[in-house]
Amino acid sequence: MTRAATGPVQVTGEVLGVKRAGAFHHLTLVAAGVAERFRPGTFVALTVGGDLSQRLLRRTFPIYRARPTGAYGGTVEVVLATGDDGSDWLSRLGGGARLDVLGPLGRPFALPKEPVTCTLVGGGHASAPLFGLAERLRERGCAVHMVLGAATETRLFGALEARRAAKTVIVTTEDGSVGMRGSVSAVLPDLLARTSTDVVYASGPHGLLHAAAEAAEAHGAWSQTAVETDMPCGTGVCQACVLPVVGEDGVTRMVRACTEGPVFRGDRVRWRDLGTVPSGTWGAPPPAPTGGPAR
Amino acid sequence: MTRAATGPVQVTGEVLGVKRAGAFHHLTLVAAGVAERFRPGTFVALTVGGDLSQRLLRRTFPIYRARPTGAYGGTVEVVLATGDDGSDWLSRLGGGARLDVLGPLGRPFALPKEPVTCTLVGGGHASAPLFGLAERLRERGCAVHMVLGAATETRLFGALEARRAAKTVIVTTEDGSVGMRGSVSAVLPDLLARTSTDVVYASGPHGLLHAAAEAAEAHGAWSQTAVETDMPCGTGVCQACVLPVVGEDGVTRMVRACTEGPVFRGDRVRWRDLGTVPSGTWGAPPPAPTGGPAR
Amino acid sequence: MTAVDLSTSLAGVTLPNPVMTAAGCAAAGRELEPFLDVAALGGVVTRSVTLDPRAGWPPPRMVETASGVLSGTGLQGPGIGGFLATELPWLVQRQARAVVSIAGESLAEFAELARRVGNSPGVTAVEVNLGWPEDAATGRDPYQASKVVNVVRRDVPRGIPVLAKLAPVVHSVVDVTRAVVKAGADGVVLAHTVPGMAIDRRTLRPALGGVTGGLSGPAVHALAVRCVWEVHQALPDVCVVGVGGVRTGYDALELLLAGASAVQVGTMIFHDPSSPARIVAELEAELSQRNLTRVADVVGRAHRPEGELS
Amino acid sequence: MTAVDLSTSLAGVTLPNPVMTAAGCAAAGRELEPFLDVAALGGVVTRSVTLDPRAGWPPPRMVETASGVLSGTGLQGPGIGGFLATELPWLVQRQARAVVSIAGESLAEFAELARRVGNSPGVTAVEVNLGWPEDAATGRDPYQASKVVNVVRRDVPRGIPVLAKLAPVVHSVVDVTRAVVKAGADGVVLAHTVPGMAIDRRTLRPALGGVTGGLSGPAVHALAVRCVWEVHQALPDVCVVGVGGVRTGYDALELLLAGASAVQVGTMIFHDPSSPARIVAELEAELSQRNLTRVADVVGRAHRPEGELS
Ligand SMILES: Cc1cc2nc3c(=O)[nH]c(=O)nc-3n(C[C@H](O)[C@H](O)[C@H](O)COP(=O)(O)OP(=O)(O)OC[C@H]3O[C@@H](n4cnc5c(N)ncnc54)[C@H](O)[C@@H]3O)c2cc1C
Ligand SMILES: Cc1cc2nc3c(=O)[nH]c(=O)nc-3n(C[C@H](O)[C@H](O)[C@H](O)COP(=O)(O)OP(=O)(O)OC[C@H]3O[C@@H](n4cnc5c(N)ncnc54)[C@H](O)[C@@H]3O)c2cc1C
Ligand SMILES: Cc1cc2nc3c(=O)[nH]c(=O)nc-3n(C[C@H](O)[C@H](O)[C@H](O)COP(=O)(O)O)c2cc1C
Ligand SMILES: Cc1cc2nc3c(=O)[nH]c(=O)nc-3n(C[C@H](O)[C@H](O)[C@H](O)COP(=O)(O)O)c2cc1C
Ligand code: FES
Ligand code: FES
Repeated sequence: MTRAATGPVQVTGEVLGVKRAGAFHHLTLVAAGVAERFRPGTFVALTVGGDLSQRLLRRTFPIYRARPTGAYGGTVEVVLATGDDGSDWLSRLGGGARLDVLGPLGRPFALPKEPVTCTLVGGGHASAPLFGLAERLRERGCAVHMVLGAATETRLFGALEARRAAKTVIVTTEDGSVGMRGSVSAVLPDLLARTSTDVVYASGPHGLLHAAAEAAEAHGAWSQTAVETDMPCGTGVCQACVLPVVGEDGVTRMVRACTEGPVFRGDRVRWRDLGTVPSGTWGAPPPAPTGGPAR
Repeated sequence: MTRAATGPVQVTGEVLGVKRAGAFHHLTLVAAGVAERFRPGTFVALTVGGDLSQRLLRRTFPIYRARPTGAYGGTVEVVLATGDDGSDWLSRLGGGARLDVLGPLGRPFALPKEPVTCTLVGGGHASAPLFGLAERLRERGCAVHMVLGAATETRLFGALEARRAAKTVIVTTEDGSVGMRGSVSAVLPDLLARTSTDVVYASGPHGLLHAAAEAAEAHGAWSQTAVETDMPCGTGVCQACVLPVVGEDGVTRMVRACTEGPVFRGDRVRWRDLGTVPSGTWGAPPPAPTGGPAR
Repeated sequence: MTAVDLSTSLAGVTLPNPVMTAAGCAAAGRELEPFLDVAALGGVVTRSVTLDPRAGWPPPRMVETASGVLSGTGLQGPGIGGFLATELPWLVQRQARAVVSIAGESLAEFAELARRVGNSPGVTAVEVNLGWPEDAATGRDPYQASKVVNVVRRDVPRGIPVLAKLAPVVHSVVDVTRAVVKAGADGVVLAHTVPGMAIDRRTLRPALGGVTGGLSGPAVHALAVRCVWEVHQALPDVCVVGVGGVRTGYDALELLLAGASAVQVGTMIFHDPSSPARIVAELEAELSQRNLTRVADVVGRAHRPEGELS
Repeated sequence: MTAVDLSTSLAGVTLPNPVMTAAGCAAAGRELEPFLDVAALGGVVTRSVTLDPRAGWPPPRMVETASGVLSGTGLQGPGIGGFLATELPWLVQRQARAVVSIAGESLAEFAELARRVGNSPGVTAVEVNLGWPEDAATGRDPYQASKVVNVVRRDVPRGIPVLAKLAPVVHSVVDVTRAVVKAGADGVVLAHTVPGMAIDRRTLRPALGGVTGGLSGPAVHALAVRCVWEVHQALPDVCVVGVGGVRTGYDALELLLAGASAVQVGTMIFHDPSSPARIVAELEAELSQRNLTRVADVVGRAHRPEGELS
């Protein structure tokens, strides 16, 4: 049901197809209205398990590509990792399968008004949302450089596409199976300096985001980080996706990754305190957990 | 896992196909070992809902056909009615889908040793198990007559096949859309007399079974009735499928339809007392239900 | 299709239909705006409002279970000040029927919350969260529960019902209901989540930041039906709101048949943010196809002998 | 794969592995013969045996719920005479470890059941069903529960553990455990089903012949984990058997980590009669892939600070 012309819609999506992409799966859905509203960094929340599913929580995925029109109507594409039962179920779907789609959800990457120089940093399949971002940046005349990291070659996503999307592409793998051996943090400071990067955009595991934010800070660039975290509802009602973020007033608040994020300014997120409620947080400390459900 | 050469097996079945048959669906499964053990009146218990299913109870179906060999290996066929979420899910399966199959379960129809005259009475899609039965009876030289009843034409199953399977075929529908208007009980007494039936076999709703058992009794024939009832486990462990049946000793016991049945002598089942524990039943009365779960 | 009158009475206040959101599962309603019209629901129950702002428990705050979730958020929220300044006015402006859930840590806190909520315009009812804090066992112990209800009822104007929300895991939900009604509650909400726990596959330690949490969702629906049934059986004149695992119109109907005058939808909102609106439509269809014309006629109907119509 | 020692101690009796069937969910074991080897399980808990034969409640006795079932069978069974004449000898002959569940309606009945079971050869343990009858609330009330355990323990030979099976829906499962252990129980089984109810779509009346029933299956697993956790936390020396919603090897491991020395599989047997054997294999794999070599090392491990190994 759609009530606003902007903001998310809830529609029945139809699977166009699922393709393997290295260790990942690439799912294309027909979902009316989502692509039109898409901005890079936003995500979709998909139901899993089918009609008789015992899995109530949606799985959320940043949008990889969005095409408002096409032979089948508007489509959105996402990249799935396996290992979670819901994502595994999605990866086995055949064309024509239907699921409930919410999206686009969340705050997108903030785009620069000027044609500045940008470095995009992605980890594993979480690099997916960076390609749509690169396109929009290039449309605005920005110079785009890209760093893609992964544990090993099969867990790298979009390395080929990156060559089209970016001027410079650096690939790192922890096992050295392709590109440079090591993590993205080893190459970032040098790249930012070399390219005179103004804005760093990052999407990936927390460690990568933290490293990207620190490298940006050290270099004097802005950073925008898309935080990966469990999002039980994706719509802001459950309060389970919170992380400590420092506001303009200098006060730390537990904010929702799904609605206040998933994209945050990298210098605002208290990376070292993820998974905790740091003391001094607005409204903290609650009475210590007592072993009883508290609400 | 199979431990005994007779008795049921538990195997992963693969769907060969689902076809519509009037208001019903006809499901064919490849299920190694089930067909070899099949005897008419036995049933299979199928898991429903897929990998992430919230539906724990199997759905049980009498076996319609069993082919120990074939292009794909042994197959079993069942007929599904819609309306239950699990059966509906089964009816939507495509070829290649896999499910866990238990079978053949339950006691089959008892077969006569002599080449006697038999009348087979089926209601709706519950007539399914009668066709395999007719075949075995004819192999033994029995004369086979058939009565098929249903509410309306689309809820009749196997009327065409019946012409091959039986000498006499009478079809009744409650709305008169095909065959005689009315219920099978109206035609049975006359048919039994006319054909000098020795054994009545019946499969269908309780009312039909009751009528068949009474007509047989009045005519002086034996009857064998396949009782349709919810079977949460199908294997005899849950005690939820019980009905009051009179034993050889004249004592009524609550017996399990899945293991002591589903086929019972029609004169042994206390049709009027289904859904109750009649007073005088072995072990009755329990303390009156108190509103608390009792076990 | 038979036309259906969906209106119901919540302890004297008429609601256009019996489907509300459940406390803590719809924030303060605003997040649902893209997916449904909050004014078209029977009511919107806010997350439990505390006196002071609260940051809540550390994450993880929710794990998925079979047909349910286990959660412990620690009542994160802006406190009564923030709530009255922004969240309540939004609901009122949208013409939603706002049911304000309050959670205090002491009788004095409950009294102050009651006073401040009671003095605010546009409040349809007050729901007293007695399932928290667990250690004070207020929702389990008839005496504690009645003391809280007593102070709240005193400070909320007549005409605004006070509903006591109870824990389901008690000796006798009937005894607690009797006590809170005697203390002035205009109705009870049955029931809160069931205490549960899960262990993380990786750390092999409690999966939730708060160690134990509350189990909710369709998994526990049968438990909610039983609580409503027991209370309506023993105390047929008490207004009961049923909550727990409502996913479909039939689930809502089941609670009404067991004796609830209204129902709440919680966990299913996470699955489907438009579900409360869908459930209103499905409930209407369930009644219509059975030729039942009024919600009022089905409340408690499962207690009547089969075939008996009213 | 690391080799794993699956053996465990059930209040002093060694079992080859910690996976048993749950009372009332495997009849007396024989029906599972086509699907698994009963001797390869940790133990087989029989349905609760009563003194006299019982016909049980009228059907319907079971309804499906989301990821669970609601059931009330009314303890149908042949009575202790029939049980000792045919069912127990079959288990003994098959070399299964027979855990006999008993359910009496009075202290005298419990005593007689204990005496007759205790005098029979081949009994590995006795499980006292205190979740029934509900109206006597024996499984909920520490005093009632301890009286029952007391008479049973008196009549069962030393060396045969007496396990008290408790209801989960109580103020404090710890208090009840403390009471039954003081009364002589060698361990507790946590927990019985959760009282619930469903209403039939057609009749709009209670769906079960017994009106209310017990909710079981994966839906309630988190509740069982929490009960085990609480008791092990408060009483780390008490032998606990965990039961509720075990479907996979990881579910079994979760109960062990929370503090159980053994686990039982109930409702999942209806879904999959070979599941107890599958769960033994899966548990072994769960341990092996984490380089955990002994079941004994994981019992209660979730209580230890992260990273601490023993
Ligand atoms: C900005 C962003 C980027 C992301 N990038 C991607 C991506 O491109 N592709 C991708 O596959 N995933 C991505 N994720 C993660 C994705 O949303 C799911 O969290 C992920 O699919 C869950 O699987 P996992 O392998 O991460 O394992 P986990 O998150 O560890 O999941 C394991 C278990 O967690 C539970 N679980 C899973 N999802 C949820 C949930 N939403 N809420 C509560 N519990 C849950 C389940 O019980 C599951 O069994 C991203 C999330 C966000 C918001
Ligand atoms: C001998 C015999 C003959 C039968 N004939 C056929 C046949 O040929 N084809 C056919 O489709 N069905 C047949 N059945 C019935 C079949 O086994 C299922 O019971 C049936 O598919 C369930 O759907 P229903 O339409 O009968 O509705 P119901 O039985 O009324 O089912 C409605 C609800 O009951 C519950 N339910 C369903 N199955 C079970 C169960 N096993 N235990 C507990 N609760 C349950 C579910 O919650 C479901 O939503 C037969 C059963 C037996 C044993
Ligand atoms: C994430 C979450 C937060 C909740 N917060 C509150 C709360 O603040 N106050 C309250 O009284 N109940 C709270 N509840 C309980 C729900 O209102 C409801 O009683 C329970 O979830 C059962 O209903 P359901 O199965 O429809 O979710 C919360 C439940 C969940 C899952
Ligand atoms: C049909 C059924 C019958 C049961 N019978 C008994 C019983 O006779 N005695 C008993 O102590 N528990 C009985 N129980 C409870 C189970 O042993 C077990 O405690 C409960 O079902 C939770 O475990 P599960 O989720 O694995 O089923 C029964 C449960 C079911 C579903
Ligand atoms: S995922 Fe529910 S509030 Fe963010
Ligand atoms: S279906 Fe379980 S005993 Fe018959």
